Amino acid sequence: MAPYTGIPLSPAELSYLHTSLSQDPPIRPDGRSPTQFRPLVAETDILPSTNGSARICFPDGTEAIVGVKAEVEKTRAAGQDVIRGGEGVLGLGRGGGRDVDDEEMEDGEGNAVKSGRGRDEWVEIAIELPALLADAGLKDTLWINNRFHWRLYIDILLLSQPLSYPLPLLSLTTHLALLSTRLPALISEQDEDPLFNDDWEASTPLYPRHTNPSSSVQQHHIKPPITLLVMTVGPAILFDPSADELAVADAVLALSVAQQLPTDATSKSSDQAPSFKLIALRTVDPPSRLTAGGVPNTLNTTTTTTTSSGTSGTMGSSQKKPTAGEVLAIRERDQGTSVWRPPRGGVSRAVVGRMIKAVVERGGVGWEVMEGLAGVET
Amino acid sequence: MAATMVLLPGEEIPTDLLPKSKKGTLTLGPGLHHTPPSTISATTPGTLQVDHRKAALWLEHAGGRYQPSVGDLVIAQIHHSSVETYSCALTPHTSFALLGQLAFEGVSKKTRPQLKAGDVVYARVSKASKWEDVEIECFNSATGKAEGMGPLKGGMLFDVRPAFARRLMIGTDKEGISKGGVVVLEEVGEKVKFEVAVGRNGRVWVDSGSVRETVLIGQLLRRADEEGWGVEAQRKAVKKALRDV
Amino acid sequence: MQADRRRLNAPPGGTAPPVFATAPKTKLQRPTRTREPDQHRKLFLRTGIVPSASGSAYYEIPPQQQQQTGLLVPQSSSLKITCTVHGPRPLPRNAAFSPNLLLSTHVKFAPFATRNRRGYVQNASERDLGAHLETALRGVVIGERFPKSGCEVVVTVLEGEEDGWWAGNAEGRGGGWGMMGVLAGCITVASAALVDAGIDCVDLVSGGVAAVVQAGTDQRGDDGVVAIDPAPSEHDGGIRAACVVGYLQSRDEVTEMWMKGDAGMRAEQLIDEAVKAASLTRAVLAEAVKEAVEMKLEKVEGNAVAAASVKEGKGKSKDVVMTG
Amino acid sequence: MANGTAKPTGLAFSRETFAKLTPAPFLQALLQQPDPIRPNGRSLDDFRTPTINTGSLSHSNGSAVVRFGDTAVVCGVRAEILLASNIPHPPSEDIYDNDVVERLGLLVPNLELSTGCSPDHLPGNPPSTLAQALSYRILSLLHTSNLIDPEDLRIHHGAPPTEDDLPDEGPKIVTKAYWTLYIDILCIALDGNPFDAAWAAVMSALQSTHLPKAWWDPDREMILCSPLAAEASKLRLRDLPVASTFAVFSTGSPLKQRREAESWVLADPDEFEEGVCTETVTAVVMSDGGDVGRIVRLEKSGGGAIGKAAMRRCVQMSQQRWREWQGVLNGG
Amino acid sequence: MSSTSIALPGQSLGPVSSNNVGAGTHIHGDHLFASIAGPLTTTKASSKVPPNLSIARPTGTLLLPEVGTTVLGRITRTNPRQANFSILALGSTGDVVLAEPLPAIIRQQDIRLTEIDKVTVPGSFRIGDMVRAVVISFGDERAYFASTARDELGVVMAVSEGGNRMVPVSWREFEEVGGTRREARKVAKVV
Amino acid sequence: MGPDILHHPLNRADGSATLSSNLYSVLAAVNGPVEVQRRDELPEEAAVEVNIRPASGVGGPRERWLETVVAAVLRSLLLVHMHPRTLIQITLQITKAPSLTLKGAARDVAVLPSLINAAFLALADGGLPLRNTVAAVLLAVASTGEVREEPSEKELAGCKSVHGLAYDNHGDLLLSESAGSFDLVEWERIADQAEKACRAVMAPLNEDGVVTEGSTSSLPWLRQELTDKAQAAIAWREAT
Repeated sequence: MAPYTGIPLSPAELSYLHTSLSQDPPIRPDGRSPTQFRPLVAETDILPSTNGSARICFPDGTEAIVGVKAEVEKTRAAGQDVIRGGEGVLGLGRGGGRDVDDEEMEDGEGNAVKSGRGRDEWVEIAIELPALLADAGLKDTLWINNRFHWRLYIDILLLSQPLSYPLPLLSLTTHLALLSTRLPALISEQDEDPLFNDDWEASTPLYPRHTNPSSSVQQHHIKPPITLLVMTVGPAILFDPSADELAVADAVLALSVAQQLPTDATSKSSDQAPSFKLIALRTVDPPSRLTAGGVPNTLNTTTTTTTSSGTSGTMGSSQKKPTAGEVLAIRERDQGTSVWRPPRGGVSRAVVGRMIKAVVERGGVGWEVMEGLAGVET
Repeated sequence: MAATMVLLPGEEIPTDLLPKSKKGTLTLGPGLHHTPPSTISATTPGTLQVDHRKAALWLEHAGGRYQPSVGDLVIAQIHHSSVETYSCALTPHTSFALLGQLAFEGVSKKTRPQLKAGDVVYARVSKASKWEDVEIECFNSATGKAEGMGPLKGGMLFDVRPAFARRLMIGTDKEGISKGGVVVLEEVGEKVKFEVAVGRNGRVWVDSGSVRETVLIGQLLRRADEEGWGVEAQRKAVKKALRDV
Repeated sequence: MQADRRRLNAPPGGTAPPVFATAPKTKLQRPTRTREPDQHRKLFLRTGIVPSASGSAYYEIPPQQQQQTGLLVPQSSSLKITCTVHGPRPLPRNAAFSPNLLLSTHVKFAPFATRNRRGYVQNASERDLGAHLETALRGVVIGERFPKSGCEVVVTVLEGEEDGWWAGNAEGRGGGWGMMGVLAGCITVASAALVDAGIDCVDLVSGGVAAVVQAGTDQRGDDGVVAIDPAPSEHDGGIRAACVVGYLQSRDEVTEMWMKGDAGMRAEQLIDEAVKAASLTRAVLAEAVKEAVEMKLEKVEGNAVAAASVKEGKGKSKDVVMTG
Repeated sequence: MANGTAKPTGLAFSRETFAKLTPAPFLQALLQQPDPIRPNGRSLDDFRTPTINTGSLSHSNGSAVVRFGDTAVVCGVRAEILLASNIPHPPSEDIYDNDVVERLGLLVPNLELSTGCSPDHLPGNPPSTLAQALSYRILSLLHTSNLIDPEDLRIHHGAPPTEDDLPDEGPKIVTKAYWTLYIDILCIALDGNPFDAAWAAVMSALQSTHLPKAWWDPDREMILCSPLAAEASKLRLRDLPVASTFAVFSTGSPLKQRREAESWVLADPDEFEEGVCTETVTAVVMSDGGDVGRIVRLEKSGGGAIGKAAMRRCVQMSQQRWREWQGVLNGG
Repeated sequence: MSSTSIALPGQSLGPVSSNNVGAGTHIHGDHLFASIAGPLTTTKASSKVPPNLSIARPTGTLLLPEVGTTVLGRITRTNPRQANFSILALGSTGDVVLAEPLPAIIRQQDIRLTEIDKVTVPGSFRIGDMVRAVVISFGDERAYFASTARDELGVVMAVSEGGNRMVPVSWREFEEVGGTRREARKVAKVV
Repeated sequence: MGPDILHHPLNRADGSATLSSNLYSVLAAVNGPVEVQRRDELPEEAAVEVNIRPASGVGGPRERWLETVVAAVLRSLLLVHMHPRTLIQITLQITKAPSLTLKGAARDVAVLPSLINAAFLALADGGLPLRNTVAAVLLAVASTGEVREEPSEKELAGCKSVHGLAYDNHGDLLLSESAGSFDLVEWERIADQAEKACRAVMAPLNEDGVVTEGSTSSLPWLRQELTDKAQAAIAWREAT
């Protein structure tokens, strides 16, 4: 990521923001609660020519559009029949196509194991969203028959300059778009060339809205995963941080969560809040590390940087200055207590644990967000 | 004129050709390079020219980019202005020459001319060192007089080869015949009234009230240069051109 | 792929990597993990390998002792990474004023680093590795001590971990598990190079990786074991989840954490194991750095004593007549 | 740290400082001594002793790591298959055999400098002019020296006779595909004279290159290879050219008389020396059947200090070095 | 010397209360920690002042000049207002050699202490001169600001237009060795 | 004989020339001294930049290599100290190249003399300060062992070794690029012949323009060209 510069806040402002956010409960500039998201504008099915689409606009002006397009594609199976003979052809080098041929060896005999037939390359996504592909269920629903599969094109468009880390916005929008995606119903038999019902009403959603226990295995009730941005300041954990808040973050995490598949099909997972699992996590370099530190009062008389060609040029004044060693000592002893100092070091494991918990726990933020998005009118 | 001597780069000037001077100092013009103690060699192919009176010698060479030297009269175009100076272009793609905001006749902080980008001035090279930017002025800093220099209003600029510009500037002998072998201006002058300023940097500024004539004069100069017209050819061309004015 | 004007290009016809046929009688032996789950592979680290750089280091996990298969294709992959640090140096002319050291990282695989021949220009995953590494290092350097200067951290992966066994089946492949092992290596080697360059850091950051690996081939029922420093090719059951950390032991903090996959209820344990791995690497890191410092000191002494041999070119130093 | 006789300016600089502030006078001072010793402690004719180890890269068909003092180069050779049917304008059958390799572009060397090997070559920008020039010199030298027998790169197939063939003639051999060698050279550390090191690395890597047994599979209509090392064949090199580079330090200046100029020829220059030398000579010597060492390539530009006599010395040193190297390379 | 203990970044050096922070160290919480790898040196502690702990880099101490550092560099360009130069080494005898030159500026008013109005840049420096100067501020986004307004500061080595080495003959002039040609400079007083 | 030369074909460039030998035609354009980009700026010298455009297609590594060689020669030829912190830019457009594809290095070496000669003429036309006059020749050693000066396309294709050398008017060897298979003795013979040839093309003329020294095989075309040009430039003086 390019170094995040141009933070409009002065050391004094940063220092103030940091202290107020470190309060318990933290005082956020816009008065939100730590777990509260900023109101966002969301709509789906905005692109008629796609199988599914969505648009989300954050209050800070960042906006994204996602379009999902599905196409039927012949499953590449070069030399498959030969391979049946038991002698395998193994790829060395690029040619991912070759590699997957081995896959055909296992289920090529036509046994009805459904899972593991999906392939990563069936989903073409503009930006790598953590763990979207990890969800095996999605890939398997793309399987039509032994010879054909759906290819899913997910085009993600960030309409605005990213003010901060854009991944959450993109993932939420993608989530919505996938929820609204429908595939035409198949009417052809077995392995013949697929024929589809052109009646849009009959089409099946990629992700069924409400779960009915009777449905067969091929329909899975997992919603696409989402990625959330979480930051810490001192003791506080804040969700959906604004650009200003990020400028004083101690640490920032991007967490991706998905619904937990009910361990046993009979569980009443429908009436109670579904459990969530963490499927991806990464630290994000907080812009706070690039902010300018303040000058402790003890040093204020002599500023060490003169961009304006002031009188400090003459030797006389430079004599009064404290030696570099003294400056260092003063700055170190201050430790950013009296003036702002960009954070050092990382985040403690315990805090990470708390952040994860806050997201995945039943009825946690992850659940809130998904419910919120599920509520979006289509 | 004696049989001209042509030198190639790196060739030394035979000592017997060097002018004798009382002070023992020689003035080296363009195209020559001095290696101590007393070797003088050519840096470009050209014909050796010696001025025994001034104890000066140089190589005559037709082409090449203008190299400023102190005292040259040049036509400069303002590019932008900063606190104390204007930055002006003498030749394309070379670093700008500096013109003091107050380097004009009888101006003060308040009365100094307000020049904007694109304006043209007739100026004199006042400082030319390979180490610093060239400096020019629009008045003789010794006398403080403009001596014909200053902003050029209206008119048009025409590019010619620096060598041709020099010929234009050599002036005329007592019979009023151009020494540079360029008679275009004189010829035209008999029919049309116009103002002209020639810069050593290969720029000629022409202004006769009408655009048509101005362009015509410019074209004549250009072609005289590029097509290497002799005096007669020039006269013919001028007559032909003026016929339909 | 269109021709690159600045490089010598492949023949117009385009080439394909060789495709191997498993000879009838040879049985492909998949490498298996012989060490304990909490045991790290032996690793080699040395600093100061590129004298013209401010700091540099070389990191290697040698290939595991492998049974002679007589195959051309390597059974177990190894890890070879070099890193150079250039800086603190003046910022590029176009750059704006920065009150801190502007750290920039660049990770690139050599074309021959992996089974699939790599391109010459950075691809998305390499750029992402760079971003991860940058996050890991930014937290550890004391930037405000080098105002308006930059620091380039350049990592070249000569040999990279595979995502799975080259001949393995679907589960072992993809998922980019190899990348996580590489990142752990990058963090450690870059940390060594930074210290070698003498840039102020709050701690020695070291990289560590752990994974939830499937014991057997069948997915269902067992929730696998957590193993540190996994070599993807060794886990035929495949890897369910993995986590990399950049760990500051003396502060018990992480500057970088990257977790992928379904760790289920084991997320926390996975992190702890990754941290354990990082602590193990730190020991090696500290050793290498200390060694380097001692060697430098000896050299400095050597020069001071000026008794250095002519071979080092110091001998004549007294005779040099200065001509300003 | 003061050393050297104090100057009127009262300057007393350490060696390193002196070298940094005024490189040329520093070098001149050292070279003007009765028996010149270069800043790096070598004498004028000293080459750095190379260390070579091969086959260390597991994903390459052949590889080598070569160190010349503080210049280190890694070279990996990767073999891929070019199907004859994919060649746009197949060369005519009668093409002079040795030209096949060049005409089809079966050798693809690329040298990478932007590995952070020195502060002047940081990544993020396309290959520098230097990198491109080096890559091309290596390619051109590979072709000129006819190192590789095209036969080694051909993948043949005995096509079964078809009815339009004359009955009596057996299966005719056709070239179904060619091996293409991607020769990637990474400069890991740079302290001058990258060419000699890179070339040595290429030689060693090619020497250690093994190509798998490959055949045309008519059913799958593709080339298949055997993974067995036993069946793989070693690439044969016809010769072992050795490159020797020299730099010339000259005090000549247009401000001084030509006769005043002094110059010294420095074998295998390092980064510092290259910085103050403009003129260079590279001689590439190979056996070409004989045992004297014939010249296959001779390059000199950047000045006029080296005349016939100096050139003779350079070539003779190169031939000497070539003899020594036969051992090193064959051993390595 | 080899007996000195070597500290590594992150190594605790004891509580802040009883130790003074020195070069190459930093404070985290209430403890002093090492921030570079190198030999640890402790100054004598007195009754009132706690010992000062500092760590030296095995190669030279500084990586970048600080305000007040004496530097050596070469003039790269001049104009009426200022002279640009590249800092090549730190310390009055340049003991710390920099890997890459740092851009610096000597403004016209910082060339000399006296007669600032009379001093001209071309009359003080010429491109190629080797100067000794002292850093007076971190300067603008690009260049450090340096000054030669002290006797021992100024041009220490110069080459004449004729390409010959020169030696100082006065506080304002250099002269060609074995020649008569003189050129004006801000001469660094011989120390 | 000697190549066909056209002086100052381009009016916009400070200096230009086209040179056509039996193998190659090159259009050379020179601009300078002009403003230099900050990163290429040399405090005490002019930077020399050479751009080479192949007869067909865009340039690649081969052209970059040719550029470095030509630039090295020109840098040693130009008085770069006279224009510090400026740029001298030379563009060489190859307009004609042998039709029959020559083998690698032969093709590389063969083009160099034409490039050098064309560049020199353009620099001279542009009046840029030159230290010396330079001339370059191409020699080929046939399989029979005999040496061919300015060989034909066919001779080049079949030869054992190719040599491009450049000498200045002081007899200094500024360029020597050889490829093929040869030994020291052969090269020295080549060098001698090349020096003779180079001196010949710049040999002084006497009144009736007959060569006074050098091989009879080549007339002093270089001096002839430059002399005629210089005299033409002052024609107007005689006219007045």
